[in-house]
Amino acid sequence: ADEMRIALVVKALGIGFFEAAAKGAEEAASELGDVKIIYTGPTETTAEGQIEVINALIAQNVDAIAVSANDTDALVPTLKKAMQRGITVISWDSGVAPEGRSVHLNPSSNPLIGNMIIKLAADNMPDGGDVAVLSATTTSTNQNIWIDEMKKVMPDYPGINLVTTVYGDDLADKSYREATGLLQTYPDLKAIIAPTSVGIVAAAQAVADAGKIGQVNVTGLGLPSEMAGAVESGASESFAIWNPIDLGYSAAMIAYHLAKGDAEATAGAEIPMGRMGALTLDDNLEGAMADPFVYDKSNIEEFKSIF
Amino acid sequence: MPYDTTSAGDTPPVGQPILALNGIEKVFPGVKALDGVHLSLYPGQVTALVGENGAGKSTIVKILTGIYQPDGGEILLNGTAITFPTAQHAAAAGVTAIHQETVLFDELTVAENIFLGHAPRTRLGLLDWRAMRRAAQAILTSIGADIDPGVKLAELGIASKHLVAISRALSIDARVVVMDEPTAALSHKEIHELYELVEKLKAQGKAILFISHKFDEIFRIADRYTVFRDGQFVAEGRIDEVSESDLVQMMVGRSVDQVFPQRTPTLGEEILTVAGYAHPTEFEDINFTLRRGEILGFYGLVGAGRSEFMQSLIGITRPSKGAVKIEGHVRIIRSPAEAIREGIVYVPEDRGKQGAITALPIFQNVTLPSLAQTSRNGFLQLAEEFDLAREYTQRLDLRAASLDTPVGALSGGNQQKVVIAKWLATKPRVIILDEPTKGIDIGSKAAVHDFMAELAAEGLAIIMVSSELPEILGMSDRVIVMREGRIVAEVSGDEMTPQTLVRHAAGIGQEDAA
Amino acid sequence: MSLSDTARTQGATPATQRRDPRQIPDRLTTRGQRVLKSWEALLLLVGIAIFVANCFASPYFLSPWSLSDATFNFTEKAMIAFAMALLIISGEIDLSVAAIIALASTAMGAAATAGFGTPVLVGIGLGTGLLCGAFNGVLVTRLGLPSIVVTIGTMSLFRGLSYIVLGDGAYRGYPDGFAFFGQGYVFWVVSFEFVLFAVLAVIFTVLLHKTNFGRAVFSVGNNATAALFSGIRVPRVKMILFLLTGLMSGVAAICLTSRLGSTRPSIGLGMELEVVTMVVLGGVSILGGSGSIPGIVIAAFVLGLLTFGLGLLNVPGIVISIFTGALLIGVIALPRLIAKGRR
Amino acid sequence: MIPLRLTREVLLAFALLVLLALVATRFPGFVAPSNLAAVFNDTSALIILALGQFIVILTRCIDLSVAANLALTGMVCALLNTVAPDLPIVVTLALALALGATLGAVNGFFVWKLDIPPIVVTLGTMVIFRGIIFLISDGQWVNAHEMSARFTAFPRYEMLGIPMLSWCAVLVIALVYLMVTRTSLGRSFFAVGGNPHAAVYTGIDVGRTQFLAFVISGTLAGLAGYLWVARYAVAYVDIAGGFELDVVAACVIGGAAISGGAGSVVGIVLGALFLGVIKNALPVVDISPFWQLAISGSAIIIAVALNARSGRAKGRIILRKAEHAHEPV
Ligand SMILES: Nc1ncnc2c1ncn2[C@@H]1O[C@H](COP(=O)(O)OP(=O)(O)OP(=O)(O)O)[C@@H](O)[C@H]1O
Ligand SMILES: Nc1ncnc2c1ncn2[C@@H]1O[C@H](COP(=O)(O)OP(=O)(O)OP(=O)(O)O)[C@@H](O)[C@H]1O
Ligand SMILES: [Mg+2]
Ligand SMILES: [Mg+2]
Repeated sequence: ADEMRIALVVKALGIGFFEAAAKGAEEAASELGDVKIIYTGPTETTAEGQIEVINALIAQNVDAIAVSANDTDALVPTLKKAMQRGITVISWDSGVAPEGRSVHLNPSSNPLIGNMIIKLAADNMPDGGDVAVLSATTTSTNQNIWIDEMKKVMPDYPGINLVTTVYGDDLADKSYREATGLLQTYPDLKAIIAPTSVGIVAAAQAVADAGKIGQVNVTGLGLPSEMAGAVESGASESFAIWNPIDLGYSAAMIAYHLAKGDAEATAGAEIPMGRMGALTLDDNLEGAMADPFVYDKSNIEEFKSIF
Repeated sequence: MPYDTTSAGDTPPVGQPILALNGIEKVFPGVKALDGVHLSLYPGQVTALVGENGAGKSTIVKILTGIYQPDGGEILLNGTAITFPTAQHAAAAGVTAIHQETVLFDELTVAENIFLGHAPRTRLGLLDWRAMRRAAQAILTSIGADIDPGVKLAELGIASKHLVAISRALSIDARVVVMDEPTAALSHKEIHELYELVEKLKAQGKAILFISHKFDEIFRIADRYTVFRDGQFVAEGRIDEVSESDLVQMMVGRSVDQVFPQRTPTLGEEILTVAGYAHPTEFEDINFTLRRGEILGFYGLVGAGRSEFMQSLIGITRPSKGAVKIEGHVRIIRSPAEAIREGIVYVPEDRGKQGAITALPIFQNVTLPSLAQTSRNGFLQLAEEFDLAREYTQRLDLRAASLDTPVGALSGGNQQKVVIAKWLATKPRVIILDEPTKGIDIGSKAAVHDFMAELAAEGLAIIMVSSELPEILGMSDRVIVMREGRIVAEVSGDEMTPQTLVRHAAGIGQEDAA
Repeated sequence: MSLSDTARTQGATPATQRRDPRQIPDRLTTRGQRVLKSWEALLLLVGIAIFVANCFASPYFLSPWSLSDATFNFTEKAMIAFAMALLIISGEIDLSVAAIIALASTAMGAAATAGFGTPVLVGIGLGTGLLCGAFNGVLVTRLGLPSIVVTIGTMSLFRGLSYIVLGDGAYRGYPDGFAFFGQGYVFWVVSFEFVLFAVLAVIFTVLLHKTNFGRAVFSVGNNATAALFSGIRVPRVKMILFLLTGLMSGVAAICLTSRLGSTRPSIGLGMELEVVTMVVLGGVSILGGSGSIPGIVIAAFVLGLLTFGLGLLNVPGIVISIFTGALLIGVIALPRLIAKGRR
Repeated sequence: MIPLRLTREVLLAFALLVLLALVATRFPGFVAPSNLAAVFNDTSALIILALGQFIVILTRCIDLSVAANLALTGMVCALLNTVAPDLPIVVTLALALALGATLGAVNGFFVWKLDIPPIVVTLGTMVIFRGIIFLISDGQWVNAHEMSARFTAFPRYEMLGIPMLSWCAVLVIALVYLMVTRTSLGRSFFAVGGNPHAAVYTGIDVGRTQFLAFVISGTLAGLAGYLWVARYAVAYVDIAGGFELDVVAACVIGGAAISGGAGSVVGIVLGALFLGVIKNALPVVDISPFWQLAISGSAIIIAVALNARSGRAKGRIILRKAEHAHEPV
């Protein structure tokens, strides 16, 4: 084929984070020249929906599929089928079990993220105190890993006490309700850590509505465009995220080089990612893109219009 | 109040009909229900509309009351053409009706059932519940109905519901009152009150259209008659100028023997014995026996609990105690399926709810209880189903376009024939017929009676529940009278007179019998 | 008024003709006429139109493997739809089917983790389905609760049980042989699931249209009281249908679990509405009493082809669902519009 | 007669109190008046939608598209706000009501004029409305900082210490109550659902009445759409996803007969509150989140079973002596 078709399969369409990633992938495509990006995904964040989408991509005989998975395992059989038909498969953001892909691109390293989210909370709690976690669904792979990593480094932050983990299912209203529940159940709560872009916005809104700005700090992982209001109001002192544009860009680059055959997916290999440098693969054929980046009052204005 | 007595001229006004229908046509898919019929109603006069089942009587009622739109012809009210796009338009023009089927709302109160659509309002335009209740109470009292307007309709029995329907018709200030088989669901006492009501309405100068299959009734209260046959106008005139047989001749196109079939019952061995049957709330202490070849009548006022008892006999409801013996063996029947297997079948009185499955074709209705007979290893055999259905429907002289026609498209009487055919086709040993000729025309009635006689002669045992005295007296070998859930009398032979039956049924002069 | 009025007679047939029993024909239409006028014929036309449109729209459509992959879009849903069609015809509905899948899948996952082999897993999948169906059936037939309400409740309950068992975990590690149900091919591109679908289509067609049981289903759906009086054991019929729907959900759970190779509590989320859509598009009256299995089969293909065809054009799923929704309303509105136009 | 008719509602109110008492034993703060007000506020959207759904269910229909209607109206309001941030709230509200009504009218039209079963129509429009949100928003979210302060402030604005969102619910409850009990349109909803056949004989246009029920349900969904989006300060394709089932559940818990023609406003409000309390209580009483779904499912089943018991029609009694023994308790 004269043109290489790379499919960027996301968890669900319409999520700001992934729209930004798609922009990055397009940027990579125009840099590479002979690449066409197919940006697609299911309507809801289900594995079944992604399988239907991937089946359609297999039928179109695309050259590469880069997927952010709704389920680590459920996509494996379908992605195996894709690989059997000669399609390069990588996962990014939210991973697929090793037998279902060649390479996985982590936005950052999990331990770094786990540490980052608790550090952001602790930095604003000089006297220590209670924190709670508001996660996405109980089945989200990456959220769970980050929370585990966070728990591992908790001893490094004496005086910080994790009281509970609740699940907002990545639904605005449920997350809001769960956050409100936290504020009631734990009147002494000092911070809510939400490592999900839906949850962090809802939690910030709940804190603002409960009149607890200044008392409870909301932090975690969010998008500058969605969090700008919360940072301005003071509901959130700071939060972190990697740059989704860079992530989409890198995923497209990796998929391109693997599909082209000028890079190989072996442990220790380095896969070029254009302006992002190179991805070093570990024994699981995974690699981390970059450190998460912290946003606060000083830089939010600059980024909120970008993603 | 619209029903207040106002004096009216004694001599029925001759001349202009208040309401005239000319050349009315109505076509349903596959049926021309009305083919250019003509009907005139005169103030202060009762016009009886007669015709066989399916002649189009109810259809013209529905056209008159804005439920159906005619496909042709004109309606003249006091000489001016008018249309009734909805029932409310007809009511506004002063046309009100008691329909053949009860069209009321179970979940609403009696008062609201009477006034829905034209309820009194407060000055703010909101419904005035208190005024509504008061007015409802007044109407109910005026027709002698002892019903609390505040109760939900669902709590009433069929007869009371019918009285509510009558009250509803009276709540509209009407010039024309239509009654489509109003006495079919009523008993003796209520029927007489209805006659009085008709007289009262007549005296108020209202035009009344009265539809009935009961000839004694027609000759008693009608001033004029109109005859339809197969959707066509046949004749009209003054009732005192025709005889009953003339009318039948016009209606059916032949003369019908009004006499019940002559038969000399040969009673066989006992087939059914019921001992000590009881139910916590509906009936108790029911004991009787039934022999082969016998027709046992069950008489009582509507609501006496006959249907309830029969239904528990076939396993619809559980009795609290008592036993059934079939040919001497004790049997416990827990469902109609078991009853059918034991050869006991029940032809229910509520045709629309319990009898027919109106959306399904005739042949499927007929074969439903006998599928075991027409099928092979649980697989349907259509040819055999058609054979069975054809055999029984033709024996009952069914009128239908085809056996594949949905039962709902048939007239009431023809639906009844399908329902009877359906249970006869199971080849039962005991057949219980609950009001078998309710709402069916004189010709078909004779056919059903003949057929019953034939079946009895073949050795079938028949129980016939009926509230119609002539039918009970004409058909039964023996009569059991029920009142308030108990057997109050068993009469046979010379004792079987109208007076005895009515006296037992109404409990006159024997208040402490039980 | 005079006697002469009486003489206004018309249209009376001669007396002699009336007595002989009338011969009633069995049917007025031939089988061919009925088939041509049927819902299925209309739906088939729509299906063919979509197929042709797909051929033109995407060069990838007409390949055996593509078409084979496309069948996975509907086979599992259709299996449930067959049983659901019977249930809806009988006047009930089961909205908990997708939740039954989750629970059955969870039970199989637990068993697989405990080291049981494929036959046991299949038994557990089917058994769980039956058990769930029985639970729904008892609530509906014994307690007399409306099924739409009961199954909205059990929909949360069954899936909730999977959440209690699995939490944020997942079951993997299914035995190798188990993959056959959802990923195996019987012959060339013909998958096991497709063969199962076809076999079930035949079984259900016979069951609904050729047996006494099927006739009972129709009569219960049209008038349950009259059916009861006619000797149909209505509660039993409904109970069997709930069991059947549970069983078919169990079958679908086996296929889907095998296809995904893993179980999470969110498996099959939202599938109940797709199944109901398929049933309704297949011409089953949602009010009960009428419908056919061939209609469901065609509807399954129509929906499968539509979503797959639009998927090949990379149309977002939510936009595809606009087409599905419009198709559902449009195809049902069409015959009524035609009927209105004729009048 | 009055106590008899209220059994269902009394039972439900009792269940609600028991539930609150149970929660209070684990977490006393839950029954503090301020928190109860917060729970009511949080349940307001559900109450508003449930009352609309109630009217539709009364007429023997069902509206599965309410949540999608809410989401679409909410998105349109949010988008409108981004282009015209200074639009007075009255105008936004009017637009929300009008758009909701229009979407409801679309449903009603198909039910009335083409006689398509309501569940089919609204199953279709449910996905179509969501699809339209995707098309008009291009799949993007509208976030808090893109909304004007005035837009998000309305539902939070407090009057007599109670937020506007709650006042809206109170107003809707009052209006629906008045309509259902004291207007002929309200009564015709009961008639149409109770016995559509008889309704025709009463001169009620069944289709038109059902159409109006959908319009009312749509209007309320539109209102809830604006309130929802303004309250959570976010709009996207999936907001209130699956909420239609909660709405239907609230109705049936509240005693609306799914076969039409029966139910009461008080019951529906209690039904919605019952669900609202469960939803709000589960997070605070520290029950594992994995148990929540199963618990709310069981609550629905139990409530419906109890409901059916208390509502079982009192049959006619023939035997004289049995009449008194069977007085309802
Ligand atoms: N809704 C309908 N659809 C199709 N056909 C109908 C419908 N209503 C009535 N018919 C047909 O119209 C004809 C007249 O029926 P109608 O009910 O007026 O008879 P009727 O004179 O009232 O009979 P009965 O004495 O049995 O009540 C019958 O052939 C009947 O089958
Ligand atoms: N309030 C009611 N609720 C439920 N069913 C009723 C009610 N009233 C009457 N029915 C049913 O309607 C039918 C006709 O009732 P009806 O008043 O004729 O009493 P019945 O018990 O049938 O007495 P009989 O046969 O002696 O006249 C019966 O099948 C009865 O079960
Ligand atoms: Mg009639
Ligand atoms: Mg009776």
